[in-house]
Amino acid sequence: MDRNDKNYKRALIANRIAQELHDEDFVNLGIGLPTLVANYIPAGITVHFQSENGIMGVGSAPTPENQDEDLINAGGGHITALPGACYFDSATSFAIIRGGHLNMTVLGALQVDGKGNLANWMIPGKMVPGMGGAMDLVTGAKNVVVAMEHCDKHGNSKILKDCTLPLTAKGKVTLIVTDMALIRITEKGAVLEEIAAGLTVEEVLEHTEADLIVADNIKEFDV
Amino acid sequence: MDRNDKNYKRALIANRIAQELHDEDFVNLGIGLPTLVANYIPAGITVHFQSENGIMGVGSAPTPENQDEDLINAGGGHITALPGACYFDSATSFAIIRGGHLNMTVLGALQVDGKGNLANWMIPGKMVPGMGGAMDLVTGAKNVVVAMEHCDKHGNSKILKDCTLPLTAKGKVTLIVTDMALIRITEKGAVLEEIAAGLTVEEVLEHTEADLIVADNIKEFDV
Amino acid sequence: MAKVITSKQAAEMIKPNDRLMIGGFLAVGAPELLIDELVKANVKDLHAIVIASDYENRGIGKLVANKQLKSAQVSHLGTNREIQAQMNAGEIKIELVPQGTLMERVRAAGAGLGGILTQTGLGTLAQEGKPVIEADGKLYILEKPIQADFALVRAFKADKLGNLIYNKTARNSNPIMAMAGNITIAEVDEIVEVGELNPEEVVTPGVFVDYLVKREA
Amino acid sequence: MAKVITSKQAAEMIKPNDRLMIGGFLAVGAPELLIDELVKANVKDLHAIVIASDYENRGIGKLVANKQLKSAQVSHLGTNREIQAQMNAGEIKIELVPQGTLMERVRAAGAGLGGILTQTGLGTLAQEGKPVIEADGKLYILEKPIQADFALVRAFKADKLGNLIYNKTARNSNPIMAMAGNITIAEVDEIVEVGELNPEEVVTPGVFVDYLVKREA
Repeated sequence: MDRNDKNYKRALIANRIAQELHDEDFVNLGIGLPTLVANYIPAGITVHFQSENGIMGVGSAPTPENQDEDLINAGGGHITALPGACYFDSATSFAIIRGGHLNMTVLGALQVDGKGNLANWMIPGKMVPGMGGAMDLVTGAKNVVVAMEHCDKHGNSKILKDCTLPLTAKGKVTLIVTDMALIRITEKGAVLEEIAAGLTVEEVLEHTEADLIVADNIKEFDV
Repeated sequence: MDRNDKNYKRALIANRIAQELHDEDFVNLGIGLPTLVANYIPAGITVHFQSENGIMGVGSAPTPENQDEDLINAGGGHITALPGACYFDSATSFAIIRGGHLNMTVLGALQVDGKGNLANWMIPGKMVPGMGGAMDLVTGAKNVVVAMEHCDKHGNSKILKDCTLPLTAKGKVTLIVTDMALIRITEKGAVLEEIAAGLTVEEVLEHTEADLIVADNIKEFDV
Repeated sequence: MAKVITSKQAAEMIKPNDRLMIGGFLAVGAPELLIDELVKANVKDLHAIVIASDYENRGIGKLVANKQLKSAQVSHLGTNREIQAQMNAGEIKIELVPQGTLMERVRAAGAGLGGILTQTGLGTLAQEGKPVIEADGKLYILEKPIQADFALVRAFKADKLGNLIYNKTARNSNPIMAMAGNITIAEVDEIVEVGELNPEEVVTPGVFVDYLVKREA
Repeated sequence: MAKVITSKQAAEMIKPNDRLMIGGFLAVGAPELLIDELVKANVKDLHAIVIASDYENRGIGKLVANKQLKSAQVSHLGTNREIQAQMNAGEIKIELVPQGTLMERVRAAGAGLGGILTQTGLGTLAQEGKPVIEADGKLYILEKPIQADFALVRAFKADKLGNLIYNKTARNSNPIMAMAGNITIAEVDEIVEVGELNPEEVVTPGVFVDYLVKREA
C-alpha cells in the first residue's frame, strides 16, 4: 500500500467513516469521495441511503443495460432502487433533510475549520457551481461528516483556524475524517481522536492549521 | 310556495348561488345550507367539489349500505367519491384552499357586514365550536359567498354596519345571498344587485342594517 | 426497519405531560387502538395536537371523556360537548388554531422550518399574542412550529420499513403528523414485507416512522 | 378538465419577461418537449426558476444555450459551463438559492404562505439582503415566496382532469412547481380517461393543472 496513493487515501477515509454508522441509520452521501462510504458498511448493519432528488433506498449502480433514464442520484449518476425504496417530491426530500430526519450526511470540503465551519460550494472569481442541497444538508442532518484529504495539492492544511472561502454553513460540522486523522468538533474545540496507522500525533499537528485538542486516549484508525 | 318556509328559503338561496358557478370551477361548500348548492348546478356545466378533510371530487351521499367509514366530508357526513376524485393530506388540502386554487367557497354566517367582514365561528360565552377550516377558506378562496337567511329568528338583520361577534376574516366576503337579496361587496361598498321575486327594494333596505348601494339595473332573482 | 410493538407497549412509552399529535378528522383516520390503550393506561396531563376533538366515544374524544388532557391545540370542538364543558370549567386549556395554520405549523416542525407567514386569522382572535410581520407590503401572522414528543397516526398498510399508505379520507392529518413527532407510532391494518408496496404509491416514507402497531383482525 | 393542447400552443402562451418554473433535476423529469418548443419560438428575456441549469443540450440548459434567459433562481450551475460564462459576462442575472429553500419558497407561493423561516444559509452569502428574524431564541432567515406566470412540469400519466402521477426520480420538483404556477402546463407521456388513475396514487391533484401536452409516441 502507498500512503500517498489517491485511491488508497479515499478508501481509507470512506472506510473509517463507515464505522461511524449504526444499524438503521438514514444517510445522505455527497458526490465523489463520500459516495465510497457505501462500499464499507460494517457487516450486520443496514443503512438507508437517501438522495435529495427524491428517493430513499438508493441501491448500487446499475449495469449499463439496466440503466433507467428516470432513476438517478443527486450527482446525476444512474442508480438502482432497493426493495422498500420510495420516491418523493423535492419539498418532502428536503423536509427529511432539514427536519433532522437524517442521522448523517457526508460531504467533501474545500476548507473546514476548528469551529465546525465548512466551505465547499464556491471559490470567488473562479468556480461558482452553486450550493445545490449542501447548505440544507449541513444545516439539517444530525451528524455532518466531512470527508476529504487532509492537505491540498500544495501540501497546505485544509483544516484551518478560520475558513477563508464563503461558508456553506456556520458551526455545523460534527466530524472530520481525512487520510491522516479523525477530528471531532466538540463544545470544547476540535479534538484529535484518531490518527492513521504509521503517523505520529506531531506529524498530524504539523499538517493542521487549526488548533487541535489531542485526546487522552488517542487511537489509530481501526479499519 | 310559502316565502316564510325555511326549506323554501334555503332552496332559493342555494339555487341562486349555484347560478354563480362556472364550468370547471373548484368549490368548497360549508356544512348545512351551503351543501344544498350542489343540488342546483346549472345544466351543462361541471363543478368539482373539494372537502377540506382531503378529497377533490366529492359525489352525492351514499345509500346507507354503501357507506364507507373512511370516506366522509368535513362535516363528518358520509360521501361518495366521483370517478377522477383524488385524496390528499390536510396540508395539501389547505394549500389548495389557502393558495387561491378554489374558485369559490360558500359558508353560512352568524353576521356579515357591508365591508365584507364575516363572523361565523363563535358567540363569546355561549358557543365556541372553533373555526375549523373556516378562517382558511374565507382568507384563501377567490370568491367567498355567504349563504344565510337575511334576518335572525327575531327578525333582526344579519347584515350589519359592523360585525359585533369575533370575526372569521376581515374584508374577504365577496357576495352575500339571502332569501331576500343578492349583495355584492365591491370597492365602493355593498351593492344590492338583486332582490327575491315579490319583494320591493324598500322592504330589503328596511331589513338590512348595513348601508347598501342600490344598483341601477337592479333585478329579480332568476331561479 | 420500523419496530413492530403492541399497542400496550406503545402506550407505556407515553408519560404525563407528553405532547401528542394524534391523526384523524372527526375520528376518521384516528388511531383508535392506541387511544383505547392510552385510556386503559390512564396517563394524565397530556397535551394533544389534533384537528378536532371528535366525539365523546370516538377518536380523541375518549381521552377527553377520561379527563386525560390538560391542554390541546385544536381547530374544532363543535362535535364534543364534554371538551367544551371542561374548557368552560377551566379543566382543559384550549388553543384554537385555524386548521390550515395548524397543519402548516405541524409540517414546519417536521420540515425544520422556524415558522411560516400566513394571512389566515389576520384581524381576528387567532392573531392574538402572535407577531405580525410585513412582507412585500402585506401583513402576515408569524406562526411558529408545533412540536410533539409523539405522533400517533393511523394508516392502512405499512411495509416493515415503515413506509405507509392510507385509505381514502382517513389520510387527512396523518402524513403531516407522521413527519413531525419526535417518535412516530403508526397503527396499521396490515404490515407487508419490504418490497410489497409500490414505491410510487408510498405516501409516508418510512424514515418518518419509528414504530408500527398492528390492529387485531 | 385540463385542456389538452399542443406543445406549440403552450409555447405561444409564453411571452418575453414571463417568469417560468421548470421542473426537473439535472434534466431528469424536465419537460423537454415544451423546452424544445420554447427554443423554436425563441422567446427571449425569460426568468427561470429551476433546481439546476442542467446541461447545454438537455433540460433548461437548452434555453441557456439559446440565450433566452435574462435571469434565474437556481441552486446549482455546476453541470453547465455556458450559464457560468453568461453569468460572468453579465448576460444573465443569477440568484443562487439553496435547494431546500428554493422548494419551500415555491411551495409557499402555491400554498398561499407569505414566507417561511429557515436556518439554511444563516451566516453565509445566502443570507445577504434577507431579513433575519428571531423566533423562540433562534435566528432564522425569512425567505419569501417565489411566484411564476407559468409552471412547466413533466409527469408520466395524466387523466383528463389533470391529475398527475410521476415516474421514479423524475418526480423531483414537478409536484411542487405544479402547485405554484399561475398557469400550470404538464407534459405527459400518456393521457388516460377520468377514473383510470387510482385515487390513492395521484400525486398532483388536477386542481393545480391547467393544460396538458402529450408527448409524441
